[in-house]
Amino acid sequence: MGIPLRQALLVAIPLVVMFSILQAAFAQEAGKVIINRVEVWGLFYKGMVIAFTIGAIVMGVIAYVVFRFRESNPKNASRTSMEGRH
Amino acid sequence: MVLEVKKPRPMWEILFSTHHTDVGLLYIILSLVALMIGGALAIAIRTELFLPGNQGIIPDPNTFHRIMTTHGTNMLFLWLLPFASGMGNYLIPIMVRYKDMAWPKLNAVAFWMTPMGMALVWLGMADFTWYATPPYSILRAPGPAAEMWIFGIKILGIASILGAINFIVTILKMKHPDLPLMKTSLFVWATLMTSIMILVAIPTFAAALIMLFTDRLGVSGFFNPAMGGDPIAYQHLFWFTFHPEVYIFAIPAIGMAYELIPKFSRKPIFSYQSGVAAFIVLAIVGFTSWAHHMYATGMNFTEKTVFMVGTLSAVPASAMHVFNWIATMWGGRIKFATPMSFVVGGLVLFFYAGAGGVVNAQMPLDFLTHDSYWVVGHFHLFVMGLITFAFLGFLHYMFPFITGRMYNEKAGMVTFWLLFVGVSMIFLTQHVLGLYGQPRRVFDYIAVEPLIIMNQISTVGAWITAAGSALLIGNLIGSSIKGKPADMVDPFQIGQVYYDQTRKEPHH
Amino acid sequence: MGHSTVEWVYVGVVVALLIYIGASAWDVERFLDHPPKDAKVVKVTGQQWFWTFEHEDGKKELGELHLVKGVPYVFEITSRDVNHSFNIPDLTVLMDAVPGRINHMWVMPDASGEYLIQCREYCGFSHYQMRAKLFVEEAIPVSGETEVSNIPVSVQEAKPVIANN
Amino acid sequence: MTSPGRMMRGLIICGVTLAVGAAFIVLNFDAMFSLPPPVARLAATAPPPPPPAAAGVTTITILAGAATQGNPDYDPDDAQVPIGNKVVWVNADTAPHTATSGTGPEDASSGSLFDTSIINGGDKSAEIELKDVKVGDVIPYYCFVHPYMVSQLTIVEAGAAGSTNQSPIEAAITIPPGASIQGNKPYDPAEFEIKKGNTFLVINTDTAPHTVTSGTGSDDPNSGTAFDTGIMMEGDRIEVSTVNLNVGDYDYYCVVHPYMKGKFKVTE
Repeated sequence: MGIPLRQALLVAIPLVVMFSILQAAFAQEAGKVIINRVEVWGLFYKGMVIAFTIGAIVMGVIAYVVFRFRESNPKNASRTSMEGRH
Repeated sequence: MVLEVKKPRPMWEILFSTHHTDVGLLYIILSLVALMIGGALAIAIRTELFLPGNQGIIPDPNTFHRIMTTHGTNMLFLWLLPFASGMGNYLIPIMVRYKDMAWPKLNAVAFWMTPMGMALVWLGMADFTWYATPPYSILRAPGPAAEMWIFGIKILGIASILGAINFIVTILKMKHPDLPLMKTSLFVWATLMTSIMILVAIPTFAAALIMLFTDRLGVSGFFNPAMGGDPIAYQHLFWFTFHPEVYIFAIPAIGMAYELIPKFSRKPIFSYQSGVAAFIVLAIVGFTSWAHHMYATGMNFTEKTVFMVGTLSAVPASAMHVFNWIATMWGGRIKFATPMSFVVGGLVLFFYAGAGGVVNAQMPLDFLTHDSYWVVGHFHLFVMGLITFAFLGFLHYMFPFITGRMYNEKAGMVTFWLLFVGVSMIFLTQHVLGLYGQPRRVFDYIAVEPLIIMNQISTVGAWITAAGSALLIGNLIGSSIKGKPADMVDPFQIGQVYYDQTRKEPHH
Repeated sequence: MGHSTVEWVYVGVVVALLIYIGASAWDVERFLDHPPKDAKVVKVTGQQWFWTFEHEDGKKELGELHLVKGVPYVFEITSRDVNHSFNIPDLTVLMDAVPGRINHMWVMPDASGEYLIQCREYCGFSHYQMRAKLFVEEAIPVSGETEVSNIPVSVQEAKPVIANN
Repeated sequence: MTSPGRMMRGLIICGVTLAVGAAFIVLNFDAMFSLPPPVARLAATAPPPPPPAAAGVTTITILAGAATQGNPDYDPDDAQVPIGNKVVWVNADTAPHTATSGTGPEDASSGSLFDTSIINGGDKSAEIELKDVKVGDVIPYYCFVHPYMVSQLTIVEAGAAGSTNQSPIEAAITIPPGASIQGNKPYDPAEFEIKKGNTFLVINTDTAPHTVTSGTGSDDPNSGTAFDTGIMMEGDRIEVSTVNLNVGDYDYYCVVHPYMKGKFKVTE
C-alpha cells in the first residue's frame, strides 16, 4: 500500500476532473429550451441523495464512536495508554 | 493551588490592567453580555414570527429591521470575535511560554475599542441589515443610526486588526526559542491562521466603509447609481472581506475543539500535521470563494463557475478536521463532561452546516436558496451550531482556570441538551422553510399553512434555546459566587494534566 | 500516530465527490444562463415596494404579469431606486434588480395557474409585502391562425407546484 | 479564587452600564432614526418644485436618472397637449437635457417646430408656443444631448385634459421630490383648510408613486372610505372634491409609504 497509492490518487483526481468537464462541455450546446424548475429541483434532489447517504454514514460513525468508546461502557474498563501520566 | 495568591486586587486595577489574563477576562465578559442581549433580540424576532400578522411584540417594520440588523452585527462582531480573542489572550502567552502578549498596552487598547464600537452600534440601531448594501444604505437608510453603525464597525475592524498583529508577533516572535512551532498546540495554529486572515481581509471592508460614508454625504458616488457608481462594486468589497471573515469566526472554534477532544478522549490527536495542513489550506482557499454570495446579481456563467470551484475547494479542509476529530475519539475512553458534550454536539451541527453549504455552492441551486430561510438556517448552523457550541464548551473547560471554582456539572449538561435540541429545531426546520420560498429578513410571511407550522417549530426551538441560555448564565454566575473550589491539577478527573503552567506562574 | 493512508483515501473520496457535484451543477447551469433565441422580452422594473412589467408590444402591467404557457420569456430586470430581487419561487426564477443595470433571466412557464412573485433582496419598509401575481395562461390558438390570444384560465383548475398562495 | 464580593461588584458594573445604554436607546429610539441620508436631501433640494402651471400650460418632467440609457426619460411619455396650450419642460435630473422637435439629430427638420435649448439640472424651460398645429397631430421630440431619449406630444381638443368638475380649486397639495424617503417632508403644505364643497388638487412631483388616502394608516378600519386618490405616478394631478365630506379634521396618508401623513380641516 504505502507510497504508490498516494501517487495513484494524485493522478486519479485530475483525470476525474478532466473527464467530467470534457464530457459535459461536448454535450449538446446551451440555448436549448428546458424547464427551469424541473432541472433545478432534479439537481437538488440528486444533491440531497448524496448528502443524506454521507450524512447517514458520518452520523452512524459518530454514534458508534460515542457509544462504544464512552467512559461508562464496560468494554472500556481498562485505561488507555495515555492515561496516568501526570 | 489557589490561583489568587496575593490579596484580591481592586476592581479598577483589573479594568485598567494590561495583563493578558485580565484583558482576556474583560473580552470574555463583554462577549457573554453581547451574547445575552443579542440573543434577546433573536427571541423577540422569533416570537414575532410565531404567527403571521403583527403580534405587537415588534410594533412596526422599521423597528423589526433595526432589531434584525443589530442582532446580526452584535452576534458577529461583539460575541464571536471578542470571545475568540478573549480565549486567545488567556492561552496564547501560556502556550508559547511567554510572560504576556507582545504588546500588552496595544492589547488593552484593542479591547477598549470594542465597547466603544458596541455603544455606537447599539445606541443607533441602524436598519440596513449587517450587509449595509447600497443603494439602500446610501439613499434611504435614515438617521444618525446609519452613520453610527458605520463608525462603530470601523472601530471594531481596527480593533480586530490590532489584536491580530499582536497575536502574530506573540506567536512567531515571542515564542520560547526551544519550542518549535510544529510542537505548539493546534489552538496556537488556529489563532495564528485567524490573525493572518484578519490582516488580509479586514482592510478591504475598512475602505468600503469610508466609501459608503462619503456616498451618504453625497460628496462621492462610488456605489450611488444616480452618480454613476455601481452597487455591485460594494458587494465585491464586502464579500471579499466577509467570506474569509466567516472562516475567521470558525477557525478559533475549531482550534478550541482540538484542545478539548484529545483531552476528554484521553488519547492524543489522530494527526497533528493534518490539522495544521487543514488550517493553512483553509486560510488560503478561504479567499477564493467570496462571490458565491453574489450569484444572483447577474454574474455571467464563467464567473459563477470560477467561484463555485473556489467554494468547493474549501470543503476538503473542513472535512479533514471532522475526520481528525472522529479518528481522535476512536479507541479513546471518552468522558462526556459538559465541555466534551458541547464540542461533539458542535461537531454534529458542523457536519449539517457543511452539507448545506455544498448545496448552496452549486450555481443552479442558488435560484432556490438565495436570500431565503435556507441560508438563515445554514449560517446559523455554523455560528450557533459549531462556533457557539465550541465556545461554550471551552468556556466550561476554562471555568476552573479563570475562577478557581467548579461549575455545576448537572446544570451544564442540561444546558447542553436544551441548546442542542433548541438549535436543531430552529435551524434544521428553517432549511425547509427556505425551500418553501420564505425570503430572509421579513417582518411577516404569507399566511399559508406549511409556512406557519415551520415558523412555529422554529420559534418553539428558540424558546428552548432561550431557556438553555438562561440556565447557562445562571450556572456561570452562581458557580462563580459559590461553586466548590476546583482541583487545579485535574479538575475534570480525566487523568491528564490541566494547564500545568498555572502552578508555576499563578496569576489573578 | 494513526495510519495516514485512511485519511488520504477519505480526502480522495471527498474531492472526487465534489468534482462530480461541481460538474453536474455546471452542466445544468449552462442551460439556465443562456436564454433561447426566440424568447419574448418582458421588462421588469422593481421600485420601492411594487413591481411593474412591460411587454414587447408596449402593454404595461402593475402588480400583475400575464404570461402564456409554453412560450420562453426573457426578463430584463432593473430597479429604479434600491436593490430588489425578482423571484418566482415556483418557477425557480431569481435575479436581482439593481438600479443602473439590466439583468437577464429566462424561463418557459410549463404549467398554467396563478403564481407568487416576491422580492428576495432587503429593500426597506415594506420589503416583506413587495409581492405581485403571475398568471400563466393556456396558449389558445384563435380559429386556425397561429396567433395566440390570452384568455385567462380559471385559477382553481391549475394547482401551483409548491403550495403557497 | 473569585470571591462572591468581587463577582457582585463585577455584576453591578455590567448592570449599570447596560441600564444606562438601555435608557439612552429607549429615550432616543426614534431620534436616532429621523434624518434621511444627506445625499437624499441634496437631491431633494436640487430640483425646485415646479410652480403650479397656469391653466393653459402642460408640464412635462424630465426624470432624475433620465441620462442613464434604459431609464425612463420624459414623463408623461406621451403628453396630451390641449390645442392652444403652451408646453414647459421641468428638468428634475442632475444632468442637462433639451427638448427638440424631430426624431433625432439626423432628422433634417429637427428643431424646426420648437427647441428648448439646454435646460440645466433643476431648471425649467421657457414656455413653448406650438404654432400652426391641429388636433390629432403627433409631434416627436428628443433630447439633443442624449439622443436615445425620445418622446412625443399629441394635440387634443382644448379643454379635454385639465379640470373636469366645475367647483373652484381652492388649495393644492404637492408631494415634493424625495417625499418617499423617511424623514423628508411628505406633503406640502402639511396642513391646510378648505371650505366645504370646494376641491383640492394633489400633484405628485416625486419620482416615486404616492397616494392621498383618508385615515391614519393601513390598520385604520375606515381608511380610504372618505377619499382615496389611488396610485399617483410622477407628474399625475388629481382633484379631490370635498362636496360629500362633512366639516371637521381629516387625516390622510400614503398607502405606498405609510409613514407619510398629513391632515386638513374642512370649514363651513
